[in-house]
Amino acid sequence: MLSLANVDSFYGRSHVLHGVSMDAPTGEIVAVMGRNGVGKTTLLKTIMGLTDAATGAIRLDDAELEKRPTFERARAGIAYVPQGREIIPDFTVEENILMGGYARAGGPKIPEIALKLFPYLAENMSRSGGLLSGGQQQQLAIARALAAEPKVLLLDEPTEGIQPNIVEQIEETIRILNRDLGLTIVLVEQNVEFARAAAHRFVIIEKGRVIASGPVADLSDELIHRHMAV
Amino acid sequence: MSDADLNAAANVGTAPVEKAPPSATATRIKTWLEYAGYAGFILVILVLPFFFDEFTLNRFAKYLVYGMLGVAIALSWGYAGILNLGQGLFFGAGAYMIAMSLKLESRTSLAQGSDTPVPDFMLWNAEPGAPTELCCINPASFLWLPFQATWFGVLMGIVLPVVIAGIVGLTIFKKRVSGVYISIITLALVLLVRLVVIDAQPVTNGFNGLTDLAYLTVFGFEFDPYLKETYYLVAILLSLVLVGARLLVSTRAGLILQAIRDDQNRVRYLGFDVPVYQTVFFAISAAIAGLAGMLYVIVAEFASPTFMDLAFSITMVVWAAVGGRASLLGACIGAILINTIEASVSETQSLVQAWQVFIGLLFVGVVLFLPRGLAGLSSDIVDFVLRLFNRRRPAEPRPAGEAMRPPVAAE
Amino acid sequence: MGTAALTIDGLGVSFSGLKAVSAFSMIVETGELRVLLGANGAGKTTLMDLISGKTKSTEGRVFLGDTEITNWEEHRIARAGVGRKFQIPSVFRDLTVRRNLEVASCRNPSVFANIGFGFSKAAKARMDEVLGVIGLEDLRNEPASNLSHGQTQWLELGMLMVQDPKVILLDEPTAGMTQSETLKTSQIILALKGRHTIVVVEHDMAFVREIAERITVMHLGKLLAEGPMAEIETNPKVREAYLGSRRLS
Amino acid sequence: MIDTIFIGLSLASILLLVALGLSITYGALGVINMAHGEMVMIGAYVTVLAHIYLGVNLFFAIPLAFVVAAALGWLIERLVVRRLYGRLLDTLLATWGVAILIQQAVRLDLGLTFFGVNLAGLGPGLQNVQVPAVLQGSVSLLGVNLNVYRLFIILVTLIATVATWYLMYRTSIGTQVRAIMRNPKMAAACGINVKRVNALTFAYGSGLAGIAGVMMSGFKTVFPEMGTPYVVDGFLVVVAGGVGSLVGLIASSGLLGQINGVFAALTNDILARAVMFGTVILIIILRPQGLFSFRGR
Repeated sequence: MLSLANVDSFYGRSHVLHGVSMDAPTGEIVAVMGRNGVGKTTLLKTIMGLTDAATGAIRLDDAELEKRPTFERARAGIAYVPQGREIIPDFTVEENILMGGYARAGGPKIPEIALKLFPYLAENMSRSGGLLSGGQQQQLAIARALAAEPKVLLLDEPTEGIQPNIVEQIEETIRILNRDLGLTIVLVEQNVEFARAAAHRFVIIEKGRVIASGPVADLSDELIHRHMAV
Repeated sequence: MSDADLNAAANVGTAPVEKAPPSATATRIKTWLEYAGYAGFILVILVLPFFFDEFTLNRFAKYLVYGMLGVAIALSWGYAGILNLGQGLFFGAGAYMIAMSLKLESRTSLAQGSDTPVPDFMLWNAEPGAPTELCCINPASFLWLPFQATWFGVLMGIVLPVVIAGIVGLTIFKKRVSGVYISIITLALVLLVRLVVIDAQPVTNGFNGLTDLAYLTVFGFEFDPYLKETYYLVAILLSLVLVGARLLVSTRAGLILQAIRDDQNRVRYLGFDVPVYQTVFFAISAAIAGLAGMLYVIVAEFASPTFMDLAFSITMVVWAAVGGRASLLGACIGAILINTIEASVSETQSLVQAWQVFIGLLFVGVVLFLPRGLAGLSSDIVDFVLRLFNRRRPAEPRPAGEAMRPPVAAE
Repeated sequence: MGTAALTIDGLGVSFSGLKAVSAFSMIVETGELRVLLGANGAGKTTLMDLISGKTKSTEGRVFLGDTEITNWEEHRIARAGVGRKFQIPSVFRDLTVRRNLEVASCRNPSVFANIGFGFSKAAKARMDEVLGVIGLEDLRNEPASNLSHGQTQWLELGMLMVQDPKVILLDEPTAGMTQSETLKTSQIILALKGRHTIVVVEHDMAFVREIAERITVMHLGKLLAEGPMAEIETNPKVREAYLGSRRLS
Repeated sequence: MIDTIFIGLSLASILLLVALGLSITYGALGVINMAHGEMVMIGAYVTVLAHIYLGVNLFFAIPLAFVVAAALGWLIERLVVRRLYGRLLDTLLATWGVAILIQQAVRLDLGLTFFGVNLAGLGPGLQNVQVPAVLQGSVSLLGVNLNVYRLFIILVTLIATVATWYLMYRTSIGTQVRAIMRNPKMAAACGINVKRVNALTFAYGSGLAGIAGVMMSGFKTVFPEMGTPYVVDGFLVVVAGGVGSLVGLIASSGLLGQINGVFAALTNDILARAVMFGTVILIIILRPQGLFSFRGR
């Protein structure tokens, strides 16, 4: 289980997260929700150790991660698919995937599951990442994360800015990864329908604080309208 | 790429430390201390002639010239955020301009068998049977003609650096060339000019530079480098430059300049034409360096392409870094201090070598541990003392006061 | 209705084939406070970049009053009367709060005009007033780098006040703020209202309700809806763009 | 004509050999290593010392110089450069200080002169390296006499460039270096130990400078200050070529080498260098990203 207890996080002098506590039980999908700019991305970056400073406890199973550098967190089993994907445009598809594998115990290796999930990538291993469409890049970013053979997957708005037909595929992929591989997934998502359908638990963030959380069944329309809608 | 991110990532686990704001009284005390620093410095350099002989004063005059270079560097680096690695170009330009005039006034130039003075080296290098008139000894010798008037050389010593800086500045700042690329362009430029000067041997005397110069004569007074008056010339001009530069950075334009250093894009959205501001201050810094070059020729009696060596230009930057890159006075004192110590250890050969080791360690140490230099260190010490003092007394009301906090190191 | 302060006519730009903003038109009346809404990537910040000259447009035109300012250099647009606050607050970190305001209150942009000391009585009074409005009187001699995130945002708003442009563009002025900070920000913005024409990008709906008159909603670089708050709230297209599966084309 | 091109080619290969290591440290780490020239100097002294103390010739000095310079580079990274990542201009100043220290270490026989000890091969004086007989003289090709040592330099540069290309594009460590270059945060999030890779990268770049130094020792006098011009040339080549681009590096050293060669033939060496500097200034002003540059993120 990935758990955060009383985590504060900072960029320079700006204090972005305030006393955030949350749990992502093994094998579950946790949807992190809230409007733009409330700290959802910062939450994932904090778990990964990519903000300027953070206090509080971050644990994955028995490992205490809060003092460890980013690469050790990755090696401890957390993989990160950032907003905007951040694949490396002049790396080939293969290199992009292998890059994720430095967190894997045995070193980089193309993960079978990624090839099965994303046949396009399997057929275009030597293409430059930058030439891929938005949706394909998203698949690539997920494949890169899978190359680490992680326990936990952090996904930041995986369907943002992607063609509608691909959105469904990606949503299906997330379900498969959770159901078939038993991956724990922390998912930042604005699509309420999908969050309700796929997630086990939810967390709503506002102004850097967790203001509601629980099993997804408790995610009422009232909550959504108060904290997410126009 | 940003490796700052990496460092930041490595810092996870510590929360930022909050610092109590300085009281208005503290900032006012610091302002007065800064003024006292300027006044004290100027006083010290003006009273030195009462304690030292002419020979020592001549040496001090050179260090004061280096101090002036420190001011030029701090102005462009600390206040404008432009790290000019080619300051030697402006120093050299100033030096050569006045040296050309002084060369023509020297006795040897008169004794070349021509109606008008001609630089001796020009005839040594001339084709056999070439004319001995300055206009036509070689295809470029006519360039020397206007320097027959001393005022022209002196004027050009400022004008040439300003014109070069103006052209270079407008070109690179309009193109939004920034940061390290400015440093590389200025570095390449000074080396380029150095090579051209060396290569143009018939007009510049190449590697040997211009030696055997006359004293600068103003209204019949000869500035013999070993006269107290010459020392005063340098000391007074340095004082004026220092005070002038300090006043300049506290004008509105100086304030906008510092804003440009902090975030030039934000300044554009306030309606200021950033390249023009940068160019103007770049040119002012060049003018100061040009003036320093001229004074150096007056006290050292030569101009040489070594003024445009890479090592010299970088060394200047390091003087300023040691003194405090963002403090005009600090950079000035840093330059003087390092050169004074260097000269006093240069008596013995092995000490000179050890001194070089020390200089190397100093560069590394200052960058790693004292990025704001001696000025930053003294500012911190003052802060520390004031805080000790404050702790013993109850908190005071905080009326409005002008802060004169030296800006933090700029990249 | 008054006269148009800002007219945007068919504005568009694309980055490597992707249309970030396309054929976008909007008229903002003088003295109006317009809120710009839209999901991530809807093109709001790009639109502000286009208006303020940071990004050059490939189609369409921008007018400030009657003056066309399309694709001018940033400082000329600013001088013409467009002020901007960035999403990531950008102030001069090494300068004190007061000096930040001083930079913004230099009326004459020329270098040589600014080689002089001090500011007019009126300018000083205005700065003191603004310090009061943004609540940073006590911190006037602090370097801006020592301010909290919220204070930095207010300082930038204060700089806009002394800069006194005709049109103010605000990009997420409450991003990263606490509830009470947000409240104060809305008060500052309401204080600006009337004196200036304002365009705000914002996500905090409580804040938007507090300040909004007319709302423009962007989606995928295009205009989706425009109207008063009540109308926008019930607009089905807007609801879907925000909450639904975003399967609009 | 052909000999001018050949001279230009050999000048280009020297530039490339020096710039190769600099390009890696600047491109991958964002460090302007002003001590790079001193690494070249160290390489040259390794050749001198290897001959005196080990009795081996220039060929054996190549791997030795690589190891010595790399080890020194690693040390510099650990002690100085590591604390300065992200502060580009400060790396320039601090490594200038390091450069002075290295020069003094050689000049002062590693400090032993203070104890009255002098080591043969070190000290402030000039040293000369005896080039193996195989590399002396010239061969005739298409009626042109080509200096064998210059050919050897071209060959070594070729090998070093290919090896660097292979290392960067075909090995795991190279992938890590390139990943850090493009996106250090994402690289760390992918489990790459950025600090360790950075140290190795710096060491490799320094090692290449060491090899360059061995090559220089064969046709130039060896002395403690010999490195400074190399760091300047190398750096200008890197910037003109486009940071992080091996193709750009080859192109710019080729271009600048040929310009240098042609102008040296037309005028003299001094003006040729001046023209080269002028070309670099123009390139930076017109194309600040360099001749070639990888597409930004």
